[in-house]
Amino acid sequence: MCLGVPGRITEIIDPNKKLAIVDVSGVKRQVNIACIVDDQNPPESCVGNWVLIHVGFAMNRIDEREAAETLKLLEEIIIAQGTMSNYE
Amino acid sequence: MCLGVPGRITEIIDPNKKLAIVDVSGVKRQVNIACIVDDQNPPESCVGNWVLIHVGFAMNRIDEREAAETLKLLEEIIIAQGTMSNYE
Amino acid sequence: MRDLINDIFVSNFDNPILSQLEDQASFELSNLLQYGDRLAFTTDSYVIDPLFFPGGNIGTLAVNGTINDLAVSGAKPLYLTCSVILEEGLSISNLRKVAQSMQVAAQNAGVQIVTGDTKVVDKGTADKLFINTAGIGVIPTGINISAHNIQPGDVVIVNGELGNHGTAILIARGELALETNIESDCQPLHSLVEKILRVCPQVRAMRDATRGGLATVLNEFAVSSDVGIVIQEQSLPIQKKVRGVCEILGLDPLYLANEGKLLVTVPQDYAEKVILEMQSHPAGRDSCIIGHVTNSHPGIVLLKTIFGSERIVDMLVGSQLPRIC
Amino acid sequence: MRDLINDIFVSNFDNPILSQLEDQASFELSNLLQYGDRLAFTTDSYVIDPLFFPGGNIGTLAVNGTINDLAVSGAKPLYLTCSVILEEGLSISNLRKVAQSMQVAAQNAGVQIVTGDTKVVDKGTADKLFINTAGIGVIPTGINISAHNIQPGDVVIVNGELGNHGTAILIARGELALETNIESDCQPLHSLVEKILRVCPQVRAMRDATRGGLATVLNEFAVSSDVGIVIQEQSLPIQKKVRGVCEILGLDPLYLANEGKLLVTVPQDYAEKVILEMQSHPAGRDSCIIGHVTNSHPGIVLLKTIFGSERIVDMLVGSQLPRIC
Amino acid sequence: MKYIDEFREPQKAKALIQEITKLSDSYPLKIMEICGGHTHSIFKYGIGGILPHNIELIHGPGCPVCVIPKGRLDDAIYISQQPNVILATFGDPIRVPSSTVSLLQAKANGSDIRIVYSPLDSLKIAKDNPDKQVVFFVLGFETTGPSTAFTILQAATENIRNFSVFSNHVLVIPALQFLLKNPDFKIDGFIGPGHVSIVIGTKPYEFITQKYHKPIVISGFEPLDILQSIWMLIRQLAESRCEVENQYNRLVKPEGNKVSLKVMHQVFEVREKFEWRGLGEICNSGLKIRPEYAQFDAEVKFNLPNAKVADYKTCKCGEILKGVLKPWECKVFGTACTPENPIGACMVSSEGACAAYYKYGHFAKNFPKNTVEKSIVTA
Amino acid sequence: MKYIDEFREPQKAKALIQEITKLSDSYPLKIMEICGGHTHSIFKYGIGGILPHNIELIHGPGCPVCVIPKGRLDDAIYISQQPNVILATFGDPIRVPSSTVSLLQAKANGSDIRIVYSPLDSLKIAKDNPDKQVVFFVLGFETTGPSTAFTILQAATENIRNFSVFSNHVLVIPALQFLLKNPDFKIDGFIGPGHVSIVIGTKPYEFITQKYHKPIVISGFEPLDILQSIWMLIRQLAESRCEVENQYNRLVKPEGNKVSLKVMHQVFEVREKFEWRGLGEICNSGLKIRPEYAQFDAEVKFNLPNAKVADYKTCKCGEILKGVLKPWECKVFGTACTPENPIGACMVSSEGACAAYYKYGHFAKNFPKNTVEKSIVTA
Ligand code: SF4
Ligand code: SF4
Ligand SMILES: [Mg+2]
Ligand SMILES: [Mg+2]
Ligand SMILES: [Mg+2]
Ligand SMILES: [Mg+2]
Ligand SMILES: [Mg+2]
Ligand SMILES: [Mg+2]
Ligand SMILES: [Mg+2]
Ligand SMILES: [Mg+2]
Ligand SMILES: [Mg+2]
Ligand SMILES: [Mg+2]
Repeated sequence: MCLGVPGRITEIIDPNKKLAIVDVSGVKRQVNIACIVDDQNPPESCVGNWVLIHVGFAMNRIDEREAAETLKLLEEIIIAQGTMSNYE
Repeated sequence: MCLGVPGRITEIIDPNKKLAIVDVSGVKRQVNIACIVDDQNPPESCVGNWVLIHVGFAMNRIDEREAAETLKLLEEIIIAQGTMSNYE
Repeated sequence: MRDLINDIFVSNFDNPILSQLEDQASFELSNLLQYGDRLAFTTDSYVIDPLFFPGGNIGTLAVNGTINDLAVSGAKPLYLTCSVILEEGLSISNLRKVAQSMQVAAQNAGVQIVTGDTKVVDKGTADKLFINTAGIGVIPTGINISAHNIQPGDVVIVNGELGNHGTAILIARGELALETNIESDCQPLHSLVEKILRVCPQVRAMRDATRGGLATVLNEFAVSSDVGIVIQEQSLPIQKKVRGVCEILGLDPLYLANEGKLLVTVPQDYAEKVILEMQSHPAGRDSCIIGHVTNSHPGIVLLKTIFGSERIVDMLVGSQLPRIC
Repeated sequence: MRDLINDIFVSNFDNPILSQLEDQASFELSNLLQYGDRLAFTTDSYVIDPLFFPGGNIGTLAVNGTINDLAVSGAKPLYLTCSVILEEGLSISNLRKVAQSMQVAAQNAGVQIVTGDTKVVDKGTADKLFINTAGIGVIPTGINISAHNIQPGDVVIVNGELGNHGTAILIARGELALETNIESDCQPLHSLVEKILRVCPQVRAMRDATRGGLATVLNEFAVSSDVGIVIQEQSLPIQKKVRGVCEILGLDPLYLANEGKLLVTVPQDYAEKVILEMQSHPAGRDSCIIGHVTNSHPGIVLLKTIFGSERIVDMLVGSQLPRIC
Repeated sequence: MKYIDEFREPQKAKALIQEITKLSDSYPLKIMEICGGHTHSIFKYGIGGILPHNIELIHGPGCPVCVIPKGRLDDAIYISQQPNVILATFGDPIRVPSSTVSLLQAKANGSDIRIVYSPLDSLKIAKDNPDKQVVFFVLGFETTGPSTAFTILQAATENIRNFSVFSNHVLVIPALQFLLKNPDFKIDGFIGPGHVSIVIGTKPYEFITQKYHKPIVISGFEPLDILQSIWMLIRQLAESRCEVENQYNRLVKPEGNKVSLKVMHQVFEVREKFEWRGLGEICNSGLKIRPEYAQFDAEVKFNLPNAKVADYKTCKCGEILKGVLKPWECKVFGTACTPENPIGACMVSSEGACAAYYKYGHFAKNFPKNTVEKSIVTA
Repeated sequence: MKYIDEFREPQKAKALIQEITKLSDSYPLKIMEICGGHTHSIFKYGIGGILPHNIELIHGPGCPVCVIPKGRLDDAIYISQQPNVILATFGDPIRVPSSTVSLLQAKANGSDIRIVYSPLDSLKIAKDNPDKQVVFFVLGFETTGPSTAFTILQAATENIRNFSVFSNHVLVIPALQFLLKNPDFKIDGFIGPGHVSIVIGTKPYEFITQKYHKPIVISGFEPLDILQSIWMLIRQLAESRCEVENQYNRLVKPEGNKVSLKVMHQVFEVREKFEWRGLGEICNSGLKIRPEYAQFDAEVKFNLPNAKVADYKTCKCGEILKGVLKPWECKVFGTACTPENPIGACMVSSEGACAAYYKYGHFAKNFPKNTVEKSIVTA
């Protein structure tokens, strides 16, 4: 359930209605960013953010650090496996 | 203006609404006969009548006698012309 | 979709070429050469409402109509395509009936439906079912039929009653609330043509008088060959009920559509032989001479009325509409 | 109507066969024999919405689509028909644009539109304009291409990026409010095919991957020849924006329509030569091997995913719809 | 076909021609057939061609399609373009250009326009489409008036609320008065409209004989009817008589049809004036739905633009209808003005004089194609 | 594509498989992915085929299209058949059969049904068609709920009166409770729904670990996400831990998304019970529009038939969703029940377990063609 796709916010088109443009791999669509704005994160601050889009709404920001860590962990496994296989 | 076609009333289908069926050369259509019925000529009496139909209404009965006379007159002209040409 | 195609079309039209299910049908050119030296190629789309009518349906029209467009060149019709555009919501049993009719019509005419296409469009973006057929036939060597070949002195022959198809459709539509049992004349004409050519390979022009009727074809003849054509009102075979409908609606039967009628012009010397030959064919029983070709008034078709006057029979402007005034 | 036909079609498609304006086109069989020994015959109806889209319009589709169905048999495409169904209210200038595009496409491909048909239907009973084209070509002697000929060991080649047409149309329709500049790949493939056959007359099967996309053609190949086909996900040429649209809408690019892509299977020994030859043609610049044929799992197409797993690529059930879940 | 075929017999036609020729030898005669139905028959049966050359037939203003002014067509198109409206009408007017498009083009643009054979069919459409407003756009002379009136009465009886009529009924007698008053108007006699006369009888024509001293013969529509009427007319002239004669007595009675007259007057009243294309405004020449039936009057139900639209200046219809000019004497005949793209009243229906000449005359082929470009596809 | 391609890298996949294989050697394991999105990814990327054989993936009830009961589809079709209604919905449910026809067939029969990508698109349709009633037929889990809620709030702000929502939103947690309560239900651990968890966070899953002592890992949807989650789950099992772990921490936060939760609760309330196809009625498992927004609630606006329609007896969906049976163990799998003519919940969307096996599994080709005859042409 719940197809989601990562995209980058490129533009705010209506701060009141919380409408922004996202870019997914060169394809643009209008999305609603209401779920990711609050007092700390006004609409304008979202430009450049990577978000997960579902049915035309930005669900959450993608945490770049966490994503990188997840991948780093996997890299480490590969390295560990490589090391181990050297031992074998 | 005012295309009219002769047809024969074959059936009364609704005496109140004054609807009848006419036959034109084997083609049947419902027509309204309000213009040709009155106290002397109730709907039922119209079956078998030849009428002139215009836009789905029977305009008048066709007077068979008058029609025959018109044609007779023309026949007579032919005969007269024939006689005359005999003289010529 | 694939199931629909298989179920309705492939199964009904079943033949070795179609069943290859390639993107194209193919057949040996050498086989074609046995029938003649030229290929004839034609197409028509069929958009009739209603789909079913007395005397046929859109499927029989689609097969016979294209066969006839081949036949009037003298060609032996051989292969047809069948492309359908289906409106969502079309009844599948009706579609099956149409496909079956197409196969029966094709079989009767000795042609094969060898390739096709199926498209489904949204409800409201087509009128139930449109069919396109394209056809291929081979023209026998020595036969040269063309609307450009007509010569003064030729006679004009028709193979039977005019206007039955157009009238049947008008009535089947039900909008004008007319009732009578007129049947469409939908029929294939290639075997009639074969008979004609047997006794008269010198046929000048031949055309099936479909949309636009007799008047349209005669005008095409007159213009293409730059000749005058004179037809006799009293010779025109028109059945009583068709006349009745025309009188009621103010229509001219010369412009009514036919789906199994052809007009053929032949040199005068052949007229009698051709008529006799035509009358011996079921599709030509009521064949008759309806007019002749003249070198006066080139490009113009004249009708000699029953009481001796004449008038121009012109091309139709737009389609014929019921008149009241 | 006659004016419309003359103005729009006869004038644009102008050629000696069409201008006869007979009910059928005709041409010498002997002229056909110079190209090969078999006739190829095909038809398709085109019902695209919108009529105009980036990279083409319904007219270019109608010409190139039918050329391609001929080309994939190895045939030299020669003659086309053009049947149009017009919805009342269609803009005549748009119709003229379409006809002009058809003529340009035909001329570019060296084919002639030799006969046609025009029907007008009531507003609301067609979607602006439907076109049917049927086509004739001649298959060179010795060439025998068929979906039934594929053998284990063969390789599967495609001539470039997948899914551009389907995506361009989806976006042009505007309903999903996506914006990007993807162009349809609409193009004729016969000259590419000619090049392929020059270096590899042994081509087994060839088909243009139109509606239903790559997946559909590969399944047809696998079933027709009763072989297994394995394709490599990492080899599939799919442009970034098409991938973007697929990710957003949950679509599978393997099923997206193309209008200028063909899949060809050749014996392994010829693969390299064929690829090089294809890459030297403008319509084949991005040609690549995407898979091979095996005798395990006959009738089944497998995709090797990027990280080494595999899955079945089945026929599509119905048409592909945007997913959310 | 009974009452048709007998009146198309060639032998009798020949006899009549012979009589006509005999009688008309010395006269150059101008005879006007008032009714478009007669014009249609005359061309369809080539009657002009078999009459002696000294008899010239002038085609009168009796085609309701020809004479409807552009402004009224504009109104009909306006109605058809309102939301949820079905406009029903006869086949005849749908190709006639208004000042913008024809009804056919409006239909191609999306208006729901239905062709009916009878006014009652339009009422049925209303009953079948209760969520639509159905407007019957009617044109016609006295012949058609009673049918429209009966239909409105039936709608009233059945209380059909989504039905109305856009009346463009016109009257023959005021048009004749208008023509006859004109000093240019030089006609030797009239062929009177047979079907109109079924309704109104023969008496209303007496002013023609009494005030203007022109003979008139009420005529049927078959070719023999017309020939016989011409013969009767010439006989009057030859005998210096000037009467209202009735050739069509198999259908026309002196008093007309009382039921029809009654119902027509019950539902309609005479307009003070009504515009005729080619002729201009004519007093008392149109029929309007009475206030009692206002709920069935489209002119009340819809807020119509009701604009006056001038006829083209180049158009010679007025002169043609008066018999002063022949169609080919109009500069644009067959060039800018053709049945496909008519400019004037006389070209719009096949009963118009210009259209009839274009279609059946020998002139059709000699004119260049009309180059007026349509922007959309129509049927 | 950023955040996509990195999570599909084959080298990392191999490494994970190696780790998983190492750890799971001795266990026969049953792991349930709750979410249909995971099921989809698993089949699309062939993950089942690269996992060690002792790991069996059970496909849970997390496909909103699969679990919508027939009666609710009947209601949607009923709405679409009302006059002047446009029914807007996502692409997913339109082929699902109700007890009569599918939405696709209803469309073919004349219903105006539009496929939208976003609830906001359906609101736009309402604004563009002021003379129509536009109903958004929505199904979805907590992921989609906030979007629907925002759309209703916007309709309220803009006072759009011709817009309503037919809510079939369902909740994951009550469904899991329902499954776990069942004594048949024998699963070693869960892959938790990543996108639902963006909204609800990780805490609501704690009852699984605390009450039922099953580990769970909230997972992303890319193949590496899923493999990593399986690895994390097996590691918990190997280390005898039992925790709610979060593999998808680039998007899922423990507390969820507060804005989304707030707006969802503002607009929706929990239904006492809601029927799930294949499972039956589940307490507190559906979302209903609150009375404050009743004017946007299609269940209030329309008088729905609201009939209960029993699942087919032969259908084993319940057992399949519980992991007791595999699709091919159902008698009608691939014969009477196919994606083209599905009988049960698990065959209706490509995320259903049966559909996924039919489409991507190795079983598809071995079954005879479905012979259920459709009576009309559909797209
Ligand atoms: S030709 Fe046309 S413009 Fe001229 S008088 Fe006739 S109708 Fe009028
Ligand atoms: S195959 Fe069909 S009927 Fe059987 S369990 Fe799956 S969905 Fe239910
Ligand atoms: Mg043709
Ligand atoms: Mg034809
Ligand atoms: Mg023809
Ligand atoms: Mg095709
Ligand atoms: Mg329809
Ligand atoms: Mg094809
Ligand atoms: Mg094709
Ligand atoms: Mg193809
Ligand atoms: Mg044609
Ligand atoms: Mg349309």
